[in-house]
Amino acid sequence: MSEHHITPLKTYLVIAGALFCLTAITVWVSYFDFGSLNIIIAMGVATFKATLVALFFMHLLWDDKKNLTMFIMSLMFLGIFITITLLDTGFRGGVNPEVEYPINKRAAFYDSLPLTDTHGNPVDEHGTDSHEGDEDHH
Amino acid sequence: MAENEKLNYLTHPKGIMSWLLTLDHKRIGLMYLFGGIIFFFLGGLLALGMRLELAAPGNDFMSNETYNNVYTLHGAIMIFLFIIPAIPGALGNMLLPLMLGAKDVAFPRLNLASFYIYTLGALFVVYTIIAGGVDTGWTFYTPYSTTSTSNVIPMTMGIFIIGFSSILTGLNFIATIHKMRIPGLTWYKLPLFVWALYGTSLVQITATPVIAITMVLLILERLLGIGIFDPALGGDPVLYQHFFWFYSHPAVYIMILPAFGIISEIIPVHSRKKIWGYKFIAFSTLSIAFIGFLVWGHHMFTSGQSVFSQIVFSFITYFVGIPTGVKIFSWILTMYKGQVSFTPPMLYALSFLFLFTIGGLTGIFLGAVALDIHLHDTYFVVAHFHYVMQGGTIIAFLGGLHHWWPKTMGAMYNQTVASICCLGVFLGFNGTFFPQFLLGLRGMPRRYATYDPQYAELHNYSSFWSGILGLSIFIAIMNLLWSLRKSNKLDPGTNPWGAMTLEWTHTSSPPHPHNFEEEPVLEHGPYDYDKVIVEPTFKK
Amino acid sequence: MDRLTEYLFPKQVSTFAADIDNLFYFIFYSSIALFAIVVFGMVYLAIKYRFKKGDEIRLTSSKDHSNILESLFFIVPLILVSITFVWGIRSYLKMIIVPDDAIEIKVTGQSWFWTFDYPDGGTTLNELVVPSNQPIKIVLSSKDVLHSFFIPVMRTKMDCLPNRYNVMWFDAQQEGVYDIFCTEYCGTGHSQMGAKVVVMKPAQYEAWVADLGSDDEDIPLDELGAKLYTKKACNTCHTLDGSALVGPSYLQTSQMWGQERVFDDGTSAVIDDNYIRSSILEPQTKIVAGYQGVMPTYQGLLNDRELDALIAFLKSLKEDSQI
Amino acid sequence: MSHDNSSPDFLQHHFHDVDQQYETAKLGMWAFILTEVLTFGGLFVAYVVYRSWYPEMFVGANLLLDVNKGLLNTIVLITSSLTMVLAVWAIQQKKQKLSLFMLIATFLFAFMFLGIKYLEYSHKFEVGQLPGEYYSYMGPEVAHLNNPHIFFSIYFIMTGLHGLHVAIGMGLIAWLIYATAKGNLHSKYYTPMEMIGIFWHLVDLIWIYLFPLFYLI
Repeated sequence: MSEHHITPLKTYLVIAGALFCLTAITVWVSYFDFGSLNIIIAMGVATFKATLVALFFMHLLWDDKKNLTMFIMSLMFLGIFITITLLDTGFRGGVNPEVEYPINKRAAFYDSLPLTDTHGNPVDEHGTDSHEGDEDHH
Repeated sequence: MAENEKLNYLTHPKGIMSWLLTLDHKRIGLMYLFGGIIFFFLGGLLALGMRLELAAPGNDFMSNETYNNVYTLHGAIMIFLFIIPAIPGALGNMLLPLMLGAKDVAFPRLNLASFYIYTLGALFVVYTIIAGGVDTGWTFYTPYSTTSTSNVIPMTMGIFIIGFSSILTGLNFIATIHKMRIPGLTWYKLPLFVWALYGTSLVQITATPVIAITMVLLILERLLGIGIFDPALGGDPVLYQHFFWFYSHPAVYIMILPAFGIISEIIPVHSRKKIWGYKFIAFSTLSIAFIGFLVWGHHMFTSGQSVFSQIVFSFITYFVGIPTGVKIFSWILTMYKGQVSFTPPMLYALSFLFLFTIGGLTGIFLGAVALDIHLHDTYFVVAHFHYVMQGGTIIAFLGGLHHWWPKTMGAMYNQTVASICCLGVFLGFNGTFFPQFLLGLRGMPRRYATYDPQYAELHNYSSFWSGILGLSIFIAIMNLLWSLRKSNKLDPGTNPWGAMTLEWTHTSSPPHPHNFEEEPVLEHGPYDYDKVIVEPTFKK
Repeated sequence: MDRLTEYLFPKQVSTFAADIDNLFYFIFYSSIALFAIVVFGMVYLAIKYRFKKGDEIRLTSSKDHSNILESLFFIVPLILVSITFVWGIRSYLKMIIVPDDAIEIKVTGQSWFWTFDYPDGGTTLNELVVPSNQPIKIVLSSKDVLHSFFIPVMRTKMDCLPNRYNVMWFDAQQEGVYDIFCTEYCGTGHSQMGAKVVVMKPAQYEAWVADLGSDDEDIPLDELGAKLYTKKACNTCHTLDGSALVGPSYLQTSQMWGQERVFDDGTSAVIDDNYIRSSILEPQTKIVAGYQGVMPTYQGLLNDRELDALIAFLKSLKEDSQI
Repeated sequence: MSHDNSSPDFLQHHFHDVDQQYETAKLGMWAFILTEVLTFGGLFVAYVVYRSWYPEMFVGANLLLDVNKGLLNTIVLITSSLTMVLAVWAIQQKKQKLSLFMLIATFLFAFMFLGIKYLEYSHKFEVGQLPGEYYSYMGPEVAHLNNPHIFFSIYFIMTGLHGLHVAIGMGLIAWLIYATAKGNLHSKYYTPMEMIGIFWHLVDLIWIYLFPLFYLI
């Protein structure tokens, strides 16, 4: 039968270069706020990168198409899992609004957590030095 | 045929190590069978214990705590240690390479590893039992499972580990079916059991990783309180149910698809007739496997999931029913203008058709949301899934065991005893579970150790018949083992039923250690009873 | 049909019960028809084409499909399940869309009893009292694990989730006392977590609501205790005959009055009024050796007089006392 | 390759020829990749659901992660993917030594990845940004947000599982280095290297998603 496909070195280097560039782009873009587009852009770039890795580094482009089918199938089932679960979690309050949110939005253990500074050290907010504590992180 | 002096896998090579370290799929299959049967008996004893407690309304035989442990272990053992591994692990391993004309499965070492992973998982379950059991139900719903003081972690670890065994078996079978067929054995010439195993394997590799990660999250929830499933920490118990059923509903098809495969083998062979609608049965296997992934929410109709998902899940649920229904009609029509022999495997297959049809039809009741709200978590559900799991899978498994026993062991069992046991199983099963439909309709909730006296009569009836069911299964399996005694060994010959698939036509019973003395050449399709006459080598 | 319904189902009390039972009958009769075809076909073909003694093994028919039959197998069930689906959803929507004039009652599940909070401030345990011919909106939640609130005669049930509300409703058409079950497994006392729903005439209900919480003032303490024993669901876990259930029997505790009791951490204390009081209000602090610490706190569910009443009742128990 | 009729010692007895063995291994590997994707898939579902429930908390909490370390790790992992693929390329070209060198480079990059991860984790441990109930960080950025511990639970579980895969990958690559150095793998038989390569690229591929999900958006 056939010899295994041997990809030219150049292809690999080009793909790696593209991956680095796309990483740079996605980080650069993240400094701007496009609102809800943020997620779409980030996921779009990630998916493009993932496709490059799968097709070239993982050789799916040249492989038996069964393997590609297997990979696409995994994504399809993941898609099913996410979509159908969201049909529930995204529409709970559809008929009776009181079921939409949890009763307490914040877990009970937060009540006993002291405020901290950015190093995780507790800030005393009730004592005499509470003002100093506040000033610390403003 | 004279004394069979041929080399066979049972006796060659010899020694205990040659079994424990074997890479031979047939020996691994037998070891799976052995393990499965042990847990089948254990799960069965637990079931009889439950029926004994439920024979009367009060706590007459066990306390609430004991009962909760017993029913949890019954469910978990039967599902994870018996039904899921039994048919693919035992019969699948034994037969798949033989049916394909291959020398072994694609990855024999992985196959052995998969068996030992199963054993390791089973040890965790045994440890759980010794350490005092677990009382959460096999579904491990949070937050009960995160707060229960029983041994949730060892049990879920066991399930996590057994999951890997299931995944490895699945991927092994997929690679085997794709790549290990002999030349000329095209997809449409494969026995339908192979198609069934293919569908099963796809479900195994796709769904099982999700139960693995769910069990990890549950363990972490207990250890670290990660707050994903525990409402006290901001988590959502209904999300846990989504995770759990994303695996556990497809797992129903891991359990039932191989049973469909067995029935598709038994009926044409014992009716000596070409199977009705080959392509339909083959593709419906795949479509059921796929649709099975879209309907998990019908286990959650009273959980408080969104109304939108209730409607979607109810809608898709019915699409599983239709291909299954056409399959049943195809099996029945296979007998048309055939030559039907009422051998024990055929009797099991006919019982399967009867019982599974009830199981399937009662599923329609549960798929209708409004009605399910009344029936959910009552004995109606208990009866429904026993009709599917036991009336379907276990009956088919017993039928398959009787069908391939002469091939595997080279010995024929007493057919009269086997037929009587089949009748006992059939009657005992209906006597045990049919009353439970009525209990459910009247509102008897499941997982109750004690109950209101208004339900006593039906419970009592159910308990009585469960004894007959248990006894019949026990004698049926003893009858098989009895056939192995040297003094009364009946030689079935290579092909006692006159079947057409490669495992019957091209190798001795029991098979050669390398399956075939020379590579088989395909001469006819798996069900060509209209073209070729194959004489059975065993006559009563 | 009526006698069959009586045999198969509990009473039809809610407005939508009859509709759901009719949906059941639709599926039931369709299923019987399909099942009859399957079984008849199977038995007929198996017997007609059986392999008789003396038959020759021969080539059999190559017939393996029939377009008409197959489309029939496909279309008939498709029609039946389509009707079932549409019916199921229409009835379901009726079951979840709460009428605007409904009275709202809060139901809280807790291991292992039910608390009912009425709109005007009263509370009952394990006994839900509702007027007939009036939509009742039930807002469910749970204090600990999942429970499920099931009233068979109303044909409705819904899970109780901790930290989240769920909603169901019913409109009872017949006065009477009916069963409530917990149908989501919730641990040791799951099978004892029953309650009753009492459906009254509206006028009677008004009187009952007005009376709620005020009727216990003038009964002697031990009698009030005996009432509370069932009313506050103590009987789910504690017996009066000396046998151990989830918790120790009241009789045993009464007989040990003034003696030392040993706890699971090795400490011990004398059984007296204070011990009983703290066991009811802070059950997790001292757990009797040999039992699991599963009792919920009754802080806020019992006032001082009620606590005294329970203690008096417990002290009064004798070997032969019966409730 | 199949012109080699005398069966080579790496051909297992139940296969007809080398090609069948190679293709079978590859299909098995891809079936395994499918299970891997779905294992992580469960966690992605948890991420998506909680993000949809707590959008502000997620946006607030991801500011606590160190983008620079995440970016560095991304670069390290992509580079290691490149060296891995070059190792396979080199062995196909009969460049045994180059292949060995590339494998060692891959191993070192993997080690570097885990090192950076360690620094990141230890900082989180210090300030109390821990998963679940152990969470104690109430700094001004997150004090007003609901349940940031869930973000950190998902972060630690996903990156932890990913890190576990990196560690397993390192073990496998170490074995490859040994096998290549001994000459067991060569231009006619390098199936294990290619399979482990596919596994390694999957690890990279998952990180490609984890990086923006946790550090950027």
